[in-house]
Order: sequence, then structure tokens, then C-alpha cells
Amino acid sequence: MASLSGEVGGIWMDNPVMLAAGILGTTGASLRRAALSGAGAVVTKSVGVAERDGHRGPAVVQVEGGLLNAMGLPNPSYRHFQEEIDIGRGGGVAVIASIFGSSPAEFVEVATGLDADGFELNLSCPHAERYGAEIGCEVYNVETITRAVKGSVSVPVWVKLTPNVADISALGLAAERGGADAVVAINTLKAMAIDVESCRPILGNRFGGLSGPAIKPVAVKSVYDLAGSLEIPVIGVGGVSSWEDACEMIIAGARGIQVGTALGNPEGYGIFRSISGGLSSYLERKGMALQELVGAARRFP
Amino acid sequence: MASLSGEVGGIWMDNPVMLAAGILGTTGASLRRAALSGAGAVVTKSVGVAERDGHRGPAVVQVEGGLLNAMGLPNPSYRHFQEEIDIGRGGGVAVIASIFGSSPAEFVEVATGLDADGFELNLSCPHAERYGAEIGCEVYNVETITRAVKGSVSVPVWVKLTPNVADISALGLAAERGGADAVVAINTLKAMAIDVESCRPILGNRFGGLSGPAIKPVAVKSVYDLAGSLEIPVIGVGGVSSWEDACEMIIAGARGIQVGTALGNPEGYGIFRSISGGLSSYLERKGMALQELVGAARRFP
Amino acid sequence: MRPKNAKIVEIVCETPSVRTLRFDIAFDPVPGQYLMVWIRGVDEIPMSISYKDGITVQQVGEATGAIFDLEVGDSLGLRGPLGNGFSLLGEEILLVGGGVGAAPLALLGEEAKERGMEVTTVLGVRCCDDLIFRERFEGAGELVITTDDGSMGICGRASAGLSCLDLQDFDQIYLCGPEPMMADVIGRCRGMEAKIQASIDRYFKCGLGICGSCSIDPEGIRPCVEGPVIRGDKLVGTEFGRYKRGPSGRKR
Amino acid sequence: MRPKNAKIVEIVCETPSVRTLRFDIAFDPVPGQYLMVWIRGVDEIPMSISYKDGITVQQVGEATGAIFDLEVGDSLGLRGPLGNGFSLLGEEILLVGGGVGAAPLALLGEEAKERGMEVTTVLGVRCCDDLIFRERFEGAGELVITTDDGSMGICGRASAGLSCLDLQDFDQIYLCGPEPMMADVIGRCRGMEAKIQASIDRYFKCGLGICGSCSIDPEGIRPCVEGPVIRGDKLVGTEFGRYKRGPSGRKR
Ligand SMILES: Cc1cc2nc3c(=O)[nH]c(=O)nc-3n(C[C@H](O)[C@H](O)[C@H](O)COP(=O)(O)OP(=O)(O)OC[C@H]3O[C@@H](n4cnc5c(N)ncnc54)[C@H](O)[C@@H]3O)c2cc1C
Ligand SMILES: Cc1cc2nc3c(=O)[nH]c(=O)nc-3n(C[C@H](O)[C@H](O)[C@H](O)COP(=O)(O)OP(=O)(O)OC[C@H]3O[C@@H](n4cnc5c(N)ncnc54)[C@H](O)[C@@H]3O)c2cc1C
Ligand SMILES: Cc1cc2nc3c(=O)[nH]c(=O)nc-3n(C[C@H](O)[C@H](O)[C@H](O)COP(=O)(O)O)c2cc1C
Ligand SMILES: Cc1cc2nc3c(=O)[nH]c(=O)nc-3n(C[C@H](O)[C@H](O)[C@H](O)COP(=O)(O)O)c2cc1C
Ligand code: FES
Ligand code: FES
Repeated sequence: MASLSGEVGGIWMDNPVMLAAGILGTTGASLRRAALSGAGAVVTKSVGVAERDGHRGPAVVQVEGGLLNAMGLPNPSYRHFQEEIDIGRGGGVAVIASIFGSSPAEFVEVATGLDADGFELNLSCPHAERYGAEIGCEVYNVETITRAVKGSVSVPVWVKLTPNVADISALGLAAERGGADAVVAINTLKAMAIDVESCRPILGNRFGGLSGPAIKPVAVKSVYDLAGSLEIPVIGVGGVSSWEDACEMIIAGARGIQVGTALGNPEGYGIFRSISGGLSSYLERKGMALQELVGAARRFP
Repeated sequence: MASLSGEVGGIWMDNPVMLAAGILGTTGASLRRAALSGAGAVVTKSVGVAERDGHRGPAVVQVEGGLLNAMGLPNPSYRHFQEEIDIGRGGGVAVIASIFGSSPAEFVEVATGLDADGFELNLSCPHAERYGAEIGCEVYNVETITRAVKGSVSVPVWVKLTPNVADISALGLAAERGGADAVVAINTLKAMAIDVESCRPILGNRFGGLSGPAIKPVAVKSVYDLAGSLEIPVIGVGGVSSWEDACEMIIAGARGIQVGTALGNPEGYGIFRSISGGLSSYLERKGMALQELVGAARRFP
Repeated sequence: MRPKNAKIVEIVCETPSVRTLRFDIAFDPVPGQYLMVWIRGVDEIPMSISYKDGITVQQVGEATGAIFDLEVGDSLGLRGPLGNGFSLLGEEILLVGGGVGAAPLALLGEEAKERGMEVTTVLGVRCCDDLIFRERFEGAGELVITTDDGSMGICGRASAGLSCLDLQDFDQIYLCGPEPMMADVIGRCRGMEAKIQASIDRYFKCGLGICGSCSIDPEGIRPCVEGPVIRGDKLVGTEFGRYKRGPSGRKR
Repeated sequence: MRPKNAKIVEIVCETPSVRTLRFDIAFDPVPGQYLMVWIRGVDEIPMSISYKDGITVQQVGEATGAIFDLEVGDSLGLRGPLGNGFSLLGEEILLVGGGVGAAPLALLGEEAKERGMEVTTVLGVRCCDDLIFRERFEGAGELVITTDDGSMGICGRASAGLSCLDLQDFDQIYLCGPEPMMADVIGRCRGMEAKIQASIDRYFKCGLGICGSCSIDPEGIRPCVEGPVIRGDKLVGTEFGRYKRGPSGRKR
């Protein structure tokens, strides 16, 4: 089988297929299970300075081709999260802590308060006031927060970007200037579903973020654009649920990919092995190395 | 059956279910057929100053939950389009001319060169250089182009907005300041699909716009936001393929809705009657007037 | 799937703090499957299916309290049936329920009876007023009742009811109720945990196996999709009976 | 559906300007259905299915020219089968083809023969070198050939070949070829247009019935999904035989 191992954004991985932030990443046990199921690295649920219960339910609703969620960044605060990271590390792969805050200082507080193999800055969650995309849609914030965290930790720092902007590459460039080791694209699309019988928005928070196969073409385009503008690696996420999807992301320019919503498919955690297995067979069949595939779409102008 | 008639953005309609721009709107015959099939109004393919053949194929590709297209604004130029509008009018409903240009002057040239029942300004097509979203993502352009066209014609002017921005309401407010009679949301999302066997972007233009059920939750959220910020009516478009979808858009705040990609469903042109019929039965069952339904979701803060 | 609109056609007050709601739509559940119940404007919470067209709710907090404010004609949004229910195995089975945990077991008992199985039920409640579905269990087979205060049946916990039975006699044992009760039963069944099926209560947010809220230490079992019914042997050595997590993911 | 990758396993030069490509994947088409053929980096164009695993291409411009540059082992992207094909009706049928229009008719003739129908074919070509699929049509039934230059068969257009037949004898007539030829045949069949089925050529961009590029005046029939095979009586009084539109939608 073709090798899938290599470095992605400063972190060595056996394969580039990771667990996405906020998916089953609340507990160390889940992170470890993803790792033991074949994930190349795992990203935790986003954690912040204070404990949050998240938005009231419904927190998710299934829509055609995807899922809407407005979890509302539930987390036990970083003060109660080190244990989970340590248990997660028992899975034998890198544990990246996804962190959020409302200011550079908050981000730094969380990052310095945790011992993880890397950090992913959530500058992109579309449904939490004062956090995520609300600050992450501004180039200035992305750059300063990235720089602040980079200056305070010695492990790789990735920046997760929002697609809810006119030009995601501008955000990527800001992260790069701030010293990011990689960008991760994309977080969910701002979206909403309404129940026609009651006339009520379905999500407890009224609106939320769209994920799953529905957003894959948007994610592929974002990755393609970012990979064309940045020097640092791009990690692709959004709607990946098969090796073909992963392949498409990589051809668009992704060095690594993350899987979120697809963990809810019937195969569950089995998805990591089915994606990496398919990817490896594909490379074998094509006689290509993984690195050659990265950004191969750019060969056709 | 409950009545669906009323004024939408300055135009009287028997029902608020319209044919969306660029869908079967190239010829007068298609426009007329949509009208005779029960559309409340029809919007033409976008026309500009010069004849264009559009991008090379593939011009469309089916993806999960939707369709990617990069037609590239093919059109015979407004100089050869009046005949089509006139034939379209034979269907007995208003024919709205969708128009595009690269400057206020071009927009005005096209608008004043055509006799239509209304104009829809395409400031949102995501895959044509110098046109559409490329200029329509700037508040200033939206306002000045709207004002220029409004000043040059005496029929209603609608502005079609792009969702590929951080804040679609800002664009809507610009259109309103420019004197628009309504805004139409949304055009397609910037997106891309890559063929994994050849590593090539599938669309002839490499990237294009995502439409269909996949984008409905994004459209609903856009309509909800716009309806909450604007005085002028909002017309909802994006992924509508059933009366429930139409209902959802209206509850989100849409005064009218447009149907695009769903015309490719097996029922074809029959979709207009199935949507308006379902909507009417729903209102009947609920004992509500259409106007009461518009924006009903806002009752729940 | 989106939440289905379900109109309440009947409300039965089973006890002062437990009500059954019957809907104008029915499901075809495996007993033990649950619904995510959207109380509009309030919250969405998991509820076992107690009738093909109904749920049985104990008032414990805000969302369940809001359900108690509903009247016939009001409606809820229902997602489901979700998860894996009980699987009926063998010929002689034992159901052990505590409090509102009787809800899914009643449906299970009825189905077992229909299939010609021999059903024994032990129901533990605080006092006789808390007993629900007595007729349904009696209709399905033998019923042993225990009350904490001795106001009916055997005095003591459900485990006291088990003392008068030989657990070896049963091909399969089905549990639903307070976690300490279930953990206690599993503890008494050393060596035969694999023939126990327990319906587990954890904090469910998504019901789809993606949010991680319900995860069980140390293996990360997801009760919302891999359960809520989980085999006893898979619970041994886990957090089950020891701790849970709240909505933030923090242990408590 | 996305374009399927199809590797060319055989190329047959039927005439100097017509080639058949056979693929490593096969379809299960109704004869008359088409594929959208993606010549990567060039364009995507409609092509009738001429074999379950093949198409037959006449070189006329850029995209077809690019197909002529392909070799065995190269691949194309194929979407389909799309549209409505011919429906086989009656016992005695007539196929009338012109040039590369023989492609879908050959598949149709073979299927008709299999079903035990009596098949007569009239093929019109410019000269004997342009004739394709002679054996396939002869295998299916009787074949009448006409050439413009008289180099083979009857001298004249396909319509000359029809003169020696009584069109009333046929239960159904199937057409594919240059539009003037097809319009001419329909014109000669006054009163029996309803038993004619013609495969129509318009500018296809989407193949899905949404872009409007293929629309036929004055009713707005969409040949890409409602055709490409359309009954003769539905073509009477339309633009068919009179004009078409180019890629911009402009008449020409
Ligand atoms: C699979 C399953 C089936 C259940 N079946 C029934 C049933 O048939 N009848 C019944 O009365 N109860 C059932 N429950 C328990 C029920 O979900 C909780 O009692 C209810 O969620 C409490 O909500 P509240 O807002 O009223 O309480 P709160 O005031 O929010 O909290 C009270 C208690 O309920 C728990 N709780 C709150 N929200 C949830 C949630 N989303 N998921 C799980 N627990 C929660 C809290 O942890 C707390 O311990 C079931 C739970 C699960 C997991
Ligand atoms: C349903 C259908 C089935 C067909 N089957 C066959 C077949 O079996 N064999 C065959 O050789 N040809 C077939 N054609 C015609 C074929 O599609 C055109 O010859 C081809 O598209 C020309 O492309 P080009 O780039 O080589 O030519 P161009 O240089 O682009 O143009 C040459 C001619 O082809 C027409 N054309 C170009 N693009 C298209 C298009 N996208 N759709 C329709 N016409 C187009 C132009 O209008 C022009 O008349 C079929 C057409 C249709 C609609
Ligand atoms: C239920 C849910 C919770 C999520 N939580 C987070 C989070 O805490 N932090 C974050 O950066 N992204 C979060 N995301 C976004 C995902 O990591 C991912 O970017 C997005 O879902 C697109 O990928 P997918 O289509 O594979 O799910 C969440 C997504 C879902 C569906
Ligand atoms: C094939 C195709 C062509 C389109 N052409 C145009 C166009 O010319 N002008 C325009 O404003 N929008 C155009 N659109 C966008 C649609 O009008 C509509 O905004 C979008 O497709 C979302 O609606 P839907 O999901 O119902 O298709 C086009 C969409 C498609 C799929
Ligand atoms: S409730 Fe979300 S994973 Fe179980
Ligand atoms: S080719 Fe697009 S509608 Fe027929």
C-alpha cells in the first residue's frame, strides 16, 4: 500500500485523515477511540476560558445533504480539559486542542493553560456571539490572535477559517502573517432551518452552521483558493465522507483533511480506515506519492 | 383555495412563485411556457451589452444535494433580446429582465435598451470576470448601480445579491439606499468540483456556483437576515423544490420566491403549480393569509 | 430527518409527576428506541418510546416541566425513532424497571408477550403512587413490585424484588431505570453480564453520534447511536454507575 | 451524477471523418439516448450512444477534433445515458438515417431485430465512402442506400430512397440525421407525423433541462430531457427545419 505518512502543518502523521473539531471531541475517550480507529491526528472540541453548557436544543437538525448545528461551544473550560487531552493521547496520535476566545488575551490564556501537541484556533464558529466567525471574519483579528498565540506556545498553531466572507484567502494570508503553521478550511456556513408547522426556527439558537456533503463544493473551492495564495499548508474540511472526497480535497491543494459530520454515518468511526485505505489504494493504482497529488488540480490552468 | 395574489416588489402577481434568472430563460418560448405552467412571474436569463457564448463545457455538474454551474452568462446581448421578452409576455405574467454589466453605464445601457415589466440586477453571479459578484460584493457598487438603473427606467428594479460575503444585509441596505424595489437572495455559492481520476476541475471554468437543496439553509438564513434589516421586500431563492421549501422561505421573510435548479426535477415545469397549490392548501388549513405568513419566524425571538 | 410535527391527542396523568402523551402520529419503533422531543421555544430532550404513538415523561426540570404545561391539541416536534433498542432473545425474560424507566419496558413486555415469551417484571418505585403501567406489565406476565416505603409489594429497592427470583432462570434480562439501580443489578449478575441489556441515560444533544456529549469512558461508546440499549458486559469497567457528564462535558 | 471516467479500449475509423470509440464501461441505454461527453480541457458535448459501450463521432469542430486526437488508453468523462430515447412500436418499422445520424439508429435496428420486428433502413450519404454501419443495418433487415453522387445505391438524397417504399406500410418511422433531411421526410408524411420519431440536434449545454439552451420555439420543448427523440407531430409548426440557436441563444 502507498504510504500516507508525512508532516502536516508541523505535525507528523501516519495518515493525513483527522477528526475535525467539535465532532466527538468532548472527551478523552472519544478522541482516543478516533485515534485507535485510524485517525492520523485528532482535534478536540473547542475549549475556552469559561465552562459553557452551549445553546438550548435542538442543537442539530438534519437537512438535505447535510446537517445544521448550533451547539454553542459547550465545553468544560480549559481548566477541566487537560485530563481529556492526556487520555486522548493514549490513542498514539497527536492531539490538537481547538481553542476559542473573544480576544488575543483569552486565546493565550487557554493555549498556555493546556499541554497539547498543537492548537487549532477556532476563528470561524458561526453561531456563538463574540466568538468564532464574529471576530474571525476580520483580517486584523486573525493576524493578531494568531501572532499572540504563536508567541506564547512552542507547538504548531493552525488557524481554522470561516467561509462566510467574500475572500477566504485574505483571512488565510492574515493567518500566515501571524505565523500560523497551517490553515484549516472550512468551518460551517451560516444557515437556518424553519419548521413550517410551527413557523419556528428549528435550532434552539435560531441559526447555526451547515456541514456535510452539501458544503463540500464550497470547501473544495476554498481549499483551492487558499492553496493558490499561501505558503503554509492548507488542511481541508467540509463534507468529506469517502476516500474520493478526501482525494478531491487533496487534489484541490489540501495537505491533510478532517472529517466531521460523516462520523454520524452508519460506519461511524470506521470512516477513518475506509478513507485512508481508499486513498492509499488510489495512490498505488496511479503510481503516485501523496505529495504529488497535493494541489494537482493546479496543473490545469 | 387561499389566495396567493398580491404585489411583490412593485409587480402584481397571481402567485408569488417565479422562475429564477438563468433557468430556461434564454428564449421567449421557455419564459412563456413557465408562465403558462403557473409561474407568477418569470425572470429572464441575464443579458448584457455584448453577445457571449459562455464558458466552455462542462457548464454544469451534479453534486450531492445540488448542482454546480458555470454557464458564464451566455446571452445574445440585449440588442437581440427584446423579441424574447415580447414572446415571453404572451404567457400573461410579468417578464422581469435580468441584466448584468461591468459598470453603472453598462447596466443603464442594457436597461434602457429593453422594454420589460421590471429589471433584476445581477450583482451576484460568482463565475464571470468583471461581472456579477465580483462587483456586487462591494456595498458601494451595489448602491451606485442600483441608483443609476433606477434613475433611468420607470419599472420596478430588483437587486439580486450574492451570499459570498460576510454580511449580506449590508448589500441589501445598499440596494435599498440606491432605490431598489426589492432584493432577491440568493445567487449561487462559489464552489468547485474536481474529477479524481483526471485531477481536473470538472467545470470548463474550473469553478462555479452551487445551487439546489444544498444551499437552501444558507438562503433561508440570508432571507431572514435581510427581511430583518430592510424595509423593501425580499424575494427568496435557493433550493426551493417543494411547497414546504417555499413556505420556509416565506416564513423567513420572503414576499416572493423563485425556483431554479428544481426545474430539472422530473416534474419539470409542473413544479410551479405543485408549489403554489401546496402553499395555498397550507394557508387554507392554517386559516392564514399569505401576508401573515411573511416573516412569521420573527415572532420567535 | 427534520422534526415531525406531532399533535397531542391524549394526556394521561400516570402519577403526580409522570404523564403519558399520545400523538396523532405513530412510529414503528424497536422497544428501547427513543425520540428527540422538541418542546418548541424550550429545548430538545431524549425520551423513550412508551407506546407506538406515545412517550411517558417524568417532570424533573425545565423541558419536562414545559411538557407538563402542554394540553391536548398542542404539538411537539419529534425526531426518531433513534438508536438501538432492546433485542428480544430467548424464551424466558426478566424486565427490571425503576420509576419512569418502566416506559420502554412496558412496550418491550407487550412485544415479548406477543411473540409468546414468558415475561417476568420487577418494578421498583418509591411508593405505590409512583407505580406506572401496572396493567401493561401484568398483561405481559408476572409482576413483582417493590416500594421503598413498603406501601405496596415488597419493601425495598428493586434489588429486593430480585432476591425472590433465580436470575439463572432467565435467558435475558432487560434494565431501565436509575443508574445506581441498574449498576446494582449488573453487579449482582457477575458472570452473566452478557445476557443483560440496559437502557442508558446520558446527556444527549445531537442523537446522531457526532457531538460527543453522550460518550462513555473509557472506550467512547456513543449511547445515542450505539445505544441507548447496551449489553451489560460492555458496561463493566466503564464510568457507568460511577459518574456522568453535564451539558458542558464536565464530569459530575 | 458526476462524469464517469471511461477509458478508450478501441477506436474504429468508420470513414475519414467518422470514428467509433469503445469504452471500458458500458451503459444500458434506450437507443436514442445520449451521453454528455467531456473531452477534458476542451468542452463537453452531446453524443448519441451507438453501442452500449461506444459513441460514433463525426469531426466537425474543436471538441470533435479533440476526440480525433485521442488514442486507445486515453479517457473521457461521460454523463448519462440522458434524455428520452426511441420507443419501439409496431411490427414493421422504417429507419431513415443521414450521415452520422446512423449512429443511434444502428443500435435501435439491432434491438428491433432482437424483438422480432421487421426492419427496413434507408441511409443517405454523400458518397459511398461516408457510409457507416452497413453490416449492422443489413443484419437488422433490409437496407436501402442513397448517395448524393451516385457512387452507391440510389443516386440522390435519402428522400429518393423513400420513393421506392410505401410509407403507409410502416407502423413507425425513426429519423436521425441532418435537420433538412428529417424535416423533408416529415413533410412527405403529412397526416402520419404521429408515427414518426426523430432524434433532434440542438445546442446542449446542461443536458438536465435547466439552462434553456436547447429550447424549441414556440412551445419551449426541451430536447435535452424531453427528447432528443421527439414525435413528428410535435415538431410540426415549430422552428424545426427552419432555424436553430447558437451557444449565446441567438438564432442562426
Ligand atoms: C435515551 C433516553 C431515554 C429517556 N427516556 C425518558 C423517558 O421515557 N421518560 C422520562 O421522563 N425521561 C427520560 N429520559 C430522561 C430525560 O431526557 C430527562 O429527564 C430530561 O432531558 C430532563 O430535561 P429537563 O429540562 O426537564 O431537566 P433539566 O432541568 O435540564 O435537568 C434535569 C436532569 O435531566 C438531565 N437532562 C437534561 N437534559 C438532558 C438531555 N438532553 N439528555 C439527557 N439528559 C438530560 C440532566 O442531566 C439532569 O440530570 C431519557 C433519557 C435518555 C438519554
Ligand atoms: C442529442 C445529440 C446527439 C448527437 N449525437 C451525435 C453523434 O452520435 N455523433 C456526432 O458526431 N455528433 C452528434 N451530435 C452533434 C455533436 O454534439 C456536435 O457535432 C458537436 O457538439 C460539435 O462540437 P465541436 O466542438 O466539434 O464543434 P463546434 O466547432 O463547436 O461546432 C460545430 C457544430 O456543432 C454544434 N455544436 C457545438 N457544440 C454543441 C453542443 N454542445 N450541443 C450541440 N451542438 C453543438 C454547433 O452548433 C455547430 O453547428 C449530437 C448532438 C445532439 C444534440
Ligand atoms: C456538531 C458539530 C460541532 C462542531 N463543533 C466545532 C467546534 O467546536 N469547533 C470548530 O472549530 N468547528 C466545529 N465544527 C465544525 C467542523 O469541525 C467542520 O469544520 C464542519 O462541520 C465541516 O466539516 P464536515 O462537513 O466534515 O462536518 C462542528 C461541526 C459540527 C457538525
Ligand atoms: C444553470 C444556472 C444558470 C443560472 N443563471 C443565472 C443568471 O443568468 N443570472 C442570475 O442572476 N442567476 C443565475 N442563476 C442563479 C439562480 O437564479 C438562482 O439564484 C440559484 O440557482 C439558486 O436557486 P436554485 O437553488 O433554486 O437554483 C443560475 C443558476 C443555474 C443553476
Ligand atoms: S448525543 Fe451527540 S454523540 Fe451522542
Ligand atoms: S441543454 Fe440545458 S435545458 Fe436543454
